[in-house]
Amino acid sequence: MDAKLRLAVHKFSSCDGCQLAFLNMGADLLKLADLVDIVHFAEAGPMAPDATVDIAFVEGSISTPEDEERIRLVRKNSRHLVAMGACATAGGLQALRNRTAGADWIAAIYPQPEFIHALPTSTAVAAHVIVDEELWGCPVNGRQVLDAVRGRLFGVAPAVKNDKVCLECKRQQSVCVLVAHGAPCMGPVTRTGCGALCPHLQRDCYACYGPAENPNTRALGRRLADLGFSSAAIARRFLSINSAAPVFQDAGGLWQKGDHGDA
Amino acid sequence: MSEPHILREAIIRERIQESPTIFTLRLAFTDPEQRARYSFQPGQFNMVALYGVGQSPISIVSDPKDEHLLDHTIRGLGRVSLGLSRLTPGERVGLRGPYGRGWPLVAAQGRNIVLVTGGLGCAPAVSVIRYILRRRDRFGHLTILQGVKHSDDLIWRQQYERWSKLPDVHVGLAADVSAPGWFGQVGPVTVLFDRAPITPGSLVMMCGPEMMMRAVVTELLRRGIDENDIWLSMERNMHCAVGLCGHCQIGPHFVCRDGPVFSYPELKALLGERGF
Amino acid sequence: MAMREIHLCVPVLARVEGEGALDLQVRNGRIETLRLRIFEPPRLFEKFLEGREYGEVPDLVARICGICPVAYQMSAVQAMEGLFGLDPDPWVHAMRRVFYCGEWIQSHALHIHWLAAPDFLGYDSAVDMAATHAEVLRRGLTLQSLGNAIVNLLGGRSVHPVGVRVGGFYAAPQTAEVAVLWERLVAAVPDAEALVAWTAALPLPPGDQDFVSVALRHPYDYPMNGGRIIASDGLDIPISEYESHFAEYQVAHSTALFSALHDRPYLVGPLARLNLNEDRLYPPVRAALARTGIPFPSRNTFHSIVARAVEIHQSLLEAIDLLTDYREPPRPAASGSPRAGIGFGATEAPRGLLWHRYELDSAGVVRHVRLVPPTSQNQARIEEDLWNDLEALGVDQDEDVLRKRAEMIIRSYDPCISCATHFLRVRVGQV
Amino acid sequence: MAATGFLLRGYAQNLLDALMGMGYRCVGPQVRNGAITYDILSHASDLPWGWHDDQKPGSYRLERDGSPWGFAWANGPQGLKPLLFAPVDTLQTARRTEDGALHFEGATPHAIATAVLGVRACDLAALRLQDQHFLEGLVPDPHYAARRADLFLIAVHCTRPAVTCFCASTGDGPRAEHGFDLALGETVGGFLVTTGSAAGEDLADRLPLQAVLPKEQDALEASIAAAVAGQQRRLPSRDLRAALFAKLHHPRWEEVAARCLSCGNCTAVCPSCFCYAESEQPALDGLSSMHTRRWDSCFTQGHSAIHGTVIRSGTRERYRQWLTHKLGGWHDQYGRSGCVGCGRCITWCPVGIDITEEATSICGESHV
Ligand SMILES: Cc1cc2nc3c(=O)[nH]c(=O)nc-3n(C[C@H](O)[C@H](O)[C@H](O)COP(=O)(O)OP(=O)(O)OC[C@H]3O[C@@H](n4cnc5c(N)ncnc54)[C@H](O)[C@@H]3O)c2cc1C
Ligand code: SF4
Ligand code: SF4
Ligand code: SF4
Repeated sequence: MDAKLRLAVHKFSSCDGCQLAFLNMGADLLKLADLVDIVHFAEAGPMAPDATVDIAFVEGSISTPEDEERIRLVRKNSRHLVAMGACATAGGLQALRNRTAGADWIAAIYPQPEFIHALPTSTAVAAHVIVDEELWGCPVNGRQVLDAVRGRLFGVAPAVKNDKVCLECKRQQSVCVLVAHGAPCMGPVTRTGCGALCPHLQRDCYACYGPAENPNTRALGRRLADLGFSSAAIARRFLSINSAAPVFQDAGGLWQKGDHGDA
Repeated sequence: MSEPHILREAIIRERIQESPTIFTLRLAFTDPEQRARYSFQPGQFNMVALYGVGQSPISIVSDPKDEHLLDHTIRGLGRVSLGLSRLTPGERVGLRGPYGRGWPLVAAQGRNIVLVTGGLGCAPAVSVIRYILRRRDRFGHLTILQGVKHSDDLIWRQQYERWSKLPDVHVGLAADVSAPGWFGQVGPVTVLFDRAPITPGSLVMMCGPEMMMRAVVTELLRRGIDENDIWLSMERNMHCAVGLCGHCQIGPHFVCRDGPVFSYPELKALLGERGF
Repeated sequence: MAMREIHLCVPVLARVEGEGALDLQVRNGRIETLRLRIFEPPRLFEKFLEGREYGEVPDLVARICGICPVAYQMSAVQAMEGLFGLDPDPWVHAMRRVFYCGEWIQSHALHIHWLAAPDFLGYDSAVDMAATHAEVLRRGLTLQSLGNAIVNLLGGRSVHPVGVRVGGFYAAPQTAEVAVLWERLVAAVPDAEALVAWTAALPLPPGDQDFVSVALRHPYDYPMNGGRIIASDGLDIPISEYESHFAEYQVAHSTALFSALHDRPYLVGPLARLNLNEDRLYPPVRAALARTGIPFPSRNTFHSIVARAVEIHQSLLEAIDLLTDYREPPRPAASGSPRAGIGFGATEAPRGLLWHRYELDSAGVVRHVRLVPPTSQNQARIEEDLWNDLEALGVDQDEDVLRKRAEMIIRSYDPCISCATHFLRVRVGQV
Repeated sequence: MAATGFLLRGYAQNLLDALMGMGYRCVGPQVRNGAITYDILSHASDLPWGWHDDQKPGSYRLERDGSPWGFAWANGPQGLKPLLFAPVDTLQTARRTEDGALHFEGATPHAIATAVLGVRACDLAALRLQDQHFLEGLVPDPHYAARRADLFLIAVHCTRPAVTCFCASTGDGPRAEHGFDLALGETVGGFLVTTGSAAGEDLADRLPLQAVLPKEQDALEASIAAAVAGQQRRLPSRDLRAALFAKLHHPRWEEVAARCLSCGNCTAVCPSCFCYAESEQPALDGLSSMHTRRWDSCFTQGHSAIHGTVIRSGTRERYRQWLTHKLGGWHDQYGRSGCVGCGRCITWCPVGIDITEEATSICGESHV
């Protein structure tokens, strides 16, 4: 029998919610601990931040000079690096500071900003090192994490999951909240994976899984404008959890300028 | 009711590395009854399943007479095919098939046959070559023209050499880019046409990249081949292989059910049309 | 006694949520410096919230903390509704308590089993305990997953749930799903009761310190999402007066602000809640607690783990109670319109008092936010506890012993560094 | 078609009781989350009495008008499709034993005999198409077949089509002509009942039917005629195959692609669309794996991915695939157009793209 795969979970700037995809998986977590060697996962106990591993899950965005160095080390020590969650794949909600002068904010907020060592931006892991697999979502769920681990155990490439939330919404036979209620649903431009939770609860998707493939942000923005939403409100739909994902960043930027995208 | 999706277990009897990325799996159903029941026509394909990962349509390259062994020559490209490339003899896969309409072997009887293939497009054609060579008296002259992007991509080099020495067989090899020592011609596969006995009345079978096939068809028509005598093997994304899932359509055709081998007139309108 | 210098540095604390560190310097048998260092980079949430419409706030504040998103959502909607003069139906109030019970159960079960228990049983992690304590872990996982299931029922998922809106919920659960969950909850009651006894029987170190407990106090419920702020020193104020009594300050070693009540450190969280609200527990929970023989109020912070088990028991019974004879409401949320002004919200997150203040304009757009999470309130108290406890233990002990003890103390507070650092104030010291 | 009897509105529950007495689980229209959707139905009082729908491209609203009518609405977000071609369906499970051997097992569902109340003519036409696809092809689909086997269909003639409906132009409605066991025509006092099968006659025998008065029959005919006259949309022709394939480079494809979200809602709500994707869900321990199919759409990237390239990478190609298939390729495959004129793809398109308008623009006829 081959040696067990070695697994690490690293945390950067984040809310810890994606790590809970592990800690909330119940009996599967014990099974996982049986199948692989969890060598580093500070929140769960094992500590070996500098160990070399076969698969490293990285939660959080890169937002300090130390983070920049540490992520390079993690990359060097990991055969397969998985960026997990909106912070790691797109910089997270905290990347909203990238749009303004982040350093000024810190100065405005802290009486002694010199104590705070933070970069002016919060960026995705892929902006710093090569990423082998991305799990989008704020937060990712247990299914995504288990599939990633299972894929490594089988030794196969990650499956591509970039369809839109709408398709999953319809498979669940949820009534479209955009069409039936005029809600500003982001499902038509948002990546699948959550299980279309929001429309299932009869509310608009707010794009926490980031952009889907081939998204037509322009057409959706125009539709929201027809429904009576202001340019600023439409801009905020894009500039939220995944504001630094390029597609949303561009769309949000245009609407923020009041540009209706018709030019 | 039969369940068209149900896989059968097959064992890898042998694994042959054909080129750095291409390999052949020699498979046999483990259930003797299934083995006995199974028969196929050249040009048909199987769905080969990598346990827990997925299934891919792969042509059968063996001859139907090699009853107990089903050869599949695969290029390691994506999730399933790269995963398959790591399997070793003795390991198991899932298999279902055979599917689709194979080469027009009845129409081909007594005719001169021209096979034009490009890249790994040669896989579905190999089965028919073997078929013809084993039933030599039923067919006329056989011309085999194979083009590759780079001369290093050529697989089955010895086979081509062996075939080229047979009576009534002409083999031509071309590479867009060649390494030193290349014994074939340089250029697209159509550069082989001048030396090849391509005569009106021949039946042409081809497979390979669609742009290549389109160029070849134009050349064939120019040389007086009847369009009804041109047959092409097509590839599309496929999940069910039985005409249900909708992925493999080219216009009104389901490649899995109506093909993968089509006559040129069936495809004429859409061949090379981007998006179909 | 030999002269000894110790520099103890625990660069990353294991089994705490978020990343923090501890620096300890001892000279001549006395502690010279002791710092709970929180270096997790700030995420500047208060700034992002400015310019957002009130309706977006519940989804955004959830992201401050993956472990207690419900608490953030509940404090936020309370603040908005208070400002708008919106009083949702009893159904909404009941379901919010159910929702919150789910978070308490999942968060406490996670802390007890994954973070704290290995300390008392001599393991490095819960995974290592699996072989010898399989049954305990199974019970813990069952409770944790029940907590998640409760949050899922109303929120779709347990981390950053999507069901909450100002005024109530986006959708009401269907009677059939509630019935299924209800059965599971009832079946777990013996587990919760057994967990109380089990935590009390752990070899918890003794401890006796004088500290001030701070928690909410409700006229008849165990405190969760309503009530006044009280303290064991006699403080009793409405939540809107929080800023007149509690002050924050920045220290060089932490990206989270420290907090003090009348210039003193204080404790928030399960132990503080139980110390101040034992009389609000359900009778069967009080009885189970009495059977442990531990007297409350307690002056031993290691009793926090027992308090967590007690709160799991309480939350489970309360969720069962509130879901008995469940009926779908005519509307899952009350609607109202925004008003300019300042709204306050204070609820009891699993780790303690979570206080919010929002200043909105007349269109309901956020102008200003202040969020005070439990962990930053506990920071000063943790340092004080460490100082007292380690000196009592004797700093001439082996470094390893000191380190283990220090980590154990820190963990018993269940600090959540993610929360702590997402807290930022704009005008420090001007309260 | 003359009705065989009249059922007073007050006896609607008898209809359900009779069906349940015949061993069926009843499924019928009900108001849920702002739309009329099909769900298990035991009480006739749960039918959408007094509700009507207001549909527009990209918009659907329900209104209560206090009328006694139960079926004075056009259609909801789904037809019969999800009942038979399940949105998510496990086809097979695989197990791997320690010696590496693989064991495969089918997962054909045990379907429950179901009666569906309120089926519209367009949905019956779509059912016919789905039957052709799933049952009459190379191999019948056992999952669809199992659910189709014990299906009892109670149709209702449409008397209040939506603005988006155009079944008259496709020849599929608004009157339910065939394919049902029983058909109801709603008028002021109740329902005119027509039987369409032996099972339907059996049901009719169990109902407290009264004789049909000529004026009731006339009223029904008049309202069906009005429903035909009231339809505002139409396709330029019932066979656009040649016209569409001749216009593969029409600039309109580009133009519609700028508006289209490529979200797949049109294909998901279309009662005849049949594409699905298969995938594996291996268990964490690797000892077993489920093989599942899910509704797919020609608007996804995966639909046309091959050898690491995507044949239809842009929305222009995807929309063109949909339209040329639906209105063109189906003629070769199933002998008619794939569109039954239900208008769902118009209403439920989040940006309100209108198939009749696009087809008309591309095929070069003025939009009527
Ligand atoms: C009739 C036919 C015969 C073929 N014969 C051969 C052959 O002999 N040798 C060979 O190397 N290749 C052959 N191919 C191509 C081969 O099937 C695809 O390249 C292969 O499926 C891609 O699989 P993957 O592992 O690379 O991709 P993945 O992305 O891992 O495929 C995953 C799944 O997607 C579907 N899928 C994705 N791409 C394709 C695709 N191009 N075709 C079909 N399904 C797809 C399948 O359901 C598969 O399970 C043939 C294709 C067809 C249609
Ligand atoms: S509710 Fe949202 S996700 Fe669902 S179909 Fe409508 S737009 Fe798409
Ligand atoms: S529907 Fe949208 S916002 Fe809601 S959970 Fe899914 S991706 Fe996130
Ligand atoms: S194409 Fe549109 S109108 Fe036609 S049947 Fe499908 S959903 Fe209905």
